[in-house]
Amino acid sequence: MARVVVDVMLKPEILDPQGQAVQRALPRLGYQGISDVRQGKRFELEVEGPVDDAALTRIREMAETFLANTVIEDFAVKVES
Amino acid sequence: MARVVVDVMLKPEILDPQGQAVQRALPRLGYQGISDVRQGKRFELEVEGPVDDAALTRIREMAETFLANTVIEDFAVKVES
Amino acid sequence: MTLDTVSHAAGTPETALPWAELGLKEDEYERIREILGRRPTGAELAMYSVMWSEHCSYKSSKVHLKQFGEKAPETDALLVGIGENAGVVDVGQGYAVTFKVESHNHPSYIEPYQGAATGVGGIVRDILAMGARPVAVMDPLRFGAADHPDTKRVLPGVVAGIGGYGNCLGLPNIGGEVVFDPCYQGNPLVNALCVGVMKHEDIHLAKASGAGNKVILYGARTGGDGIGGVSVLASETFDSTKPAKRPAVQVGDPFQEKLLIECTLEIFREDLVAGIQDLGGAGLSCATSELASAGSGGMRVELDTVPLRDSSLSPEEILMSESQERMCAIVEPGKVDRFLEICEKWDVIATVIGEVTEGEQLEIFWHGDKIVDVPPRSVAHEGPTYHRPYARPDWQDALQADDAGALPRPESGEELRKHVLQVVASPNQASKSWITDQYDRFVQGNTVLAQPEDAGMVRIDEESNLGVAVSTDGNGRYTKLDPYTGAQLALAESYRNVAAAGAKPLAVSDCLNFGSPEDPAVMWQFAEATRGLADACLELGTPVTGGNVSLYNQTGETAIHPTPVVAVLGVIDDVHRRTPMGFAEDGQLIYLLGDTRDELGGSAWSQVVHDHLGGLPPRVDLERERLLAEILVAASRDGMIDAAHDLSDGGLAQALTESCLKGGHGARIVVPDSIDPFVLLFSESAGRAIVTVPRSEEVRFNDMCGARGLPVTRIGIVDGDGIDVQGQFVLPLAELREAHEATIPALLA
Amino acid sequence: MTVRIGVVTFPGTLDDRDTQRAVRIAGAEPVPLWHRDKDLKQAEAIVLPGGFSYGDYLRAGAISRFSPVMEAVVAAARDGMPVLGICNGFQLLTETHLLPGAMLRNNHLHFVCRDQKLRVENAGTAWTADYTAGQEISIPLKNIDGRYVADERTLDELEAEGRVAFRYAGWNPNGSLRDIAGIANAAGNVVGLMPHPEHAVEPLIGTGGTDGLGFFTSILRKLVNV
Ligand SMILES: Nc1ncnc2c1ncn2[C@@H]1O[C@H](COP(=O)(O)OP(=O)(O)O)[C@@H](O)[C@H]1O
Ligand SMILES: [Mg+2]
Repeated sequence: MARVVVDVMLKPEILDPQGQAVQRALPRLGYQGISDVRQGKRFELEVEGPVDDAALTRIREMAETFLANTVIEDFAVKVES
Repeated sequence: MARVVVDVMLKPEILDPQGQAVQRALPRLGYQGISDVRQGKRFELEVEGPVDDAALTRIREMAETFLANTVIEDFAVKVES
Repeated sequence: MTLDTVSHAAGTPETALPWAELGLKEDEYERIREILGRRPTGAELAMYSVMWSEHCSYKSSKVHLKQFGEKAPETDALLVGIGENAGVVDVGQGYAVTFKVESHNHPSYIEPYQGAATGVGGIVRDILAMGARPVAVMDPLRFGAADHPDTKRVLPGVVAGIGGYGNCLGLPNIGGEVVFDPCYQGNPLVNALCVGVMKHEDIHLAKASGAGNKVILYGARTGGDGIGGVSVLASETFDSTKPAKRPAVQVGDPFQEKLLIECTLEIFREDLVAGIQDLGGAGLSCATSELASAGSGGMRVELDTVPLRDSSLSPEEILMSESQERMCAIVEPGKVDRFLEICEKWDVIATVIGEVTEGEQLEIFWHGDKIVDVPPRSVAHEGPTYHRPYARPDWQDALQADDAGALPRPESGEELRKHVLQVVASPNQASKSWITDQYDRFVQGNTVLAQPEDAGMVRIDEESNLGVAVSTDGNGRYTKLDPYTGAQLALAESYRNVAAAGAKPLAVSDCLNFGSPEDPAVMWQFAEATRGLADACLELGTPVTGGNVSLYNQTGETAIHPTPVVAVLGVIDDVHRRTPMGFAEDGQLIYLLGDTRDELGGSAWSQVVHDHLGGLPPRVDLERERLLAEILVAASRDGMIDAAHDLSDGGLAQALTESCLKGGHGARIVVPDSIDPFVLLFSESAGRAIVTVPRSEEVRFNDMCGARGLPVTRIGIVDGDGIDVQGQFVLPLAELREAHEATIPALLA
Repeated sequence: MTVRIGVVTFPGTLDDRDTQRAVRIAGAEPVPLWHRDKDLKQAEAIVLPGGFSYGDYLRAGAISRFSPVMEAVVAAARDGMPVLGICNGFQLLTETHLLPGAMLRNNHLHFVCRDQKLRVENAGTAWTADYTAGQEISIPLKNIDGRYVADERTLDELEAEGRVAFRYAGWNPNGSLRDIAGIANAAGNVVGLMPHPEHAVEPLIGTGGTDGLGFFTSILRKLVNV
């Protein structure tokens, strides 16, 4: 069984209130030197069968139509060892 | 400027209804062969200055005390090129 | 990149600008050149194009909306009328209430969660800008067919967005509507209403006066949200290296808005602003030009001081950005420090971006260079006006001739029972608690009534128990059959709902959702509906205080049903006298108030049982509505009734079901000889309600109705654990409940 | 002398004014505390009210936990001051580890607002003395992150020590383990629960019941009797 990870992040030009809240809190907690924080989602999919090109194409399609709304989000698909 | 990614996932023994909802929806959308889905968070931190051991130690500490609640979540810290 | 300054524009008259891509017509562009005496700069073009859009200028609708002012009833209750961010109504004891409905239809189709969330955010800022503390929200919604796969995408997202934003602001959601119809498949309607409360002396207006006063922008940083259109200016004409695509959808930050609310209320308490305006559609273009236009002088703005989220934004984009959670205030110089201090307390970014001037022009500078120099009124208040052609569509006659009265009717008690179950279980008539349970209705601790009651009601004074009630209603099916009557029915129903709750109806806000104004048939529907609504408001004595128009709700050639949504605000002196809808006590008598006629055109029964839309909607009798409301309010004040429920779609069958299930008591109904049981149960005649009367009050109640000339019929008694229509059928409450409550979760959960 | 009960407001707190009203109705004096306050202004007990502090971004209570006022509250709680966390306040108490476990997204993933039945399991805490053990009360519930979780050992410990203060009755609205709606610390001075007693203190308003008033009268009686 292989694991495929889909990372979904808000597009850079879109406001990310969650990331901003984290970033604004960091100095108060004593952490300096982080100039930006973005918060997104990580999906770990356990894939039955081989993760070949066909499977990846389908997962990319699933990410594009379902896991992400590409009006406001970008996504990346990665195979984990 | 370097990017450090912190992935935060629910511990395996904790019920993840968001991941389950995704998994349940997949067959309806025509995707077969995904035996499990877990949904977590991904933080992208833009770090000013060098990402050396000291910086990573501090980020790990930040993840442990703040970005994740280790009662329920595991985390992983990665440097992105 | 060369900056297109005013002097540059004056020296380069031949430069072509992308006015057509920005949605301007050739004659509109010519008018801009005429107003300015030169070609506009890119920034000026950006401002005019967005402010002269249908959405901001009401160019197709304003010739019709005028009637709301022209036909406004005489009333002392209206403190601020149409034209401001929202109207303000005097509710007594020194209190004023402001309320308004707005639409966020299109964005909610593209990104349901964020589209709906930012819709709530926008209307809340409008209410806040009047000087009021927002105290409740409502959400009239329309979706495509309940079983259509895309409804499963749109509805849960919209509901989560409304809840996610409103719950996080701490605003109780006290009512709304959910209606399904295939006509909304590609055009869901997401309307949002907000109510706010203030003291009379706290009313604030959107105007910039007093030369030397500072212009302060506060709230979120400005980003590249919602400037899809204007990016053509940046990318094609002036600088081709920029990203051409900017998102048309904005992401809301309800936490930021909550801070903005508390911060602004504290600023009001210390009387620190001379004028204030929220930033909504058209962002800074709108706020600066409207403030300046309504004020006495001019305004000067240093655009490069605006705090940005994205440093690559061009001046045109900054002017057009629709980033959420921002406000603009006019502040006397001596009060600026305290203003900024309060913002700092609430972690709200605030920046002086300009000042009010002696002059008459709105001047905007970018790093010292003048890029805008316009008469503000020409941008904000003197946009184009269209007299669009309209014509009664040729299909209207055939539609009205297709009489629902001719449909086959149930012929036995058993069949009647089946139809009752079918109607109360249909998606439009079924319980919406799966949806409304996702909204906080208790926060602020003043909610007296909330969904599924006829109207939402909140207490506004803890000492005196003064309260206000609001209802929103609209019926696209009725309005399709007859737009003039349909709009009046929407008002009548909303008015009746408020009265059924025990409150005296005072004022109206509306959201007019229609198809394309370029289609003469749609324009006719719009003209008829506004005429109907204005006439009815005059007759009922309830002025329109403000509202919103949403056009172009159509897919290809097919428009949605014309859907005017009407909100009525009422006042109740003591919320202890409110009337709930649930039957609370066995033995109380059930009275039907008003006349029941054979009226089934556009009815729920015709839709559910026969999938039919045709004929005429129920008749409107506004004099009767007014009488009914007076009786409902008087009976509640004098303690003659314990429950009341308005009759509308689904008729008596639906009303009885809801009152029985809410109260957990059954009803024994005796069909009067004069009326057919089917008509009694399913007719949707307007001007009706059911009430329960304790036996001790029966004589007094009958005397009051008799003296005032309202027909009332005793139709039964609260009793048992089912609806027993004698001689026809018995329906156990458990079976009714299952039918009524299982539908929506089964479709959506 | 009136009893002073502190009610903390964080940016994003929503139910602070309701909580102050409930304290007043019970007969005590509400003392507003701001998240930047470093001292507790002679309050004798503290309520952390509901809402979405810092938007509940990251996790409910995760950011407000680091505010100056919480340093003071945590220290006072360790010294025995009565602290009640309602909803967001409960989430905050778990984030500060004054109470064990954690709160997660409801198992059905929706915000849920309803009248909820609870069984009072422990009527011996500072905040529950006016109830009787086993009593069923009905108060509003409204949250999206209300699913209580802890590991088995912690749960067993809570049960064994009688620290499960409230259980959902009739219906578990969010998948909380062992139907837990609220818990107490070992000393019984710190109590957290998800439902909102401050919304059930006046007839007519909200769900119309007054079952929540007992929280505020319990603490008042305890402090007066000290
Ligand atoms: N259907 C309508 N009925 C009554 N007034 C309306 C209607 N549509 C718009 N208005 C009024 O026209 C003015 C401008 O509306 P709008 O531009 O939507 O205001 P805002 O930008 O503050 O939301 C407001 O006073 C609004 O109340
Ligand atoms: Mg406005």
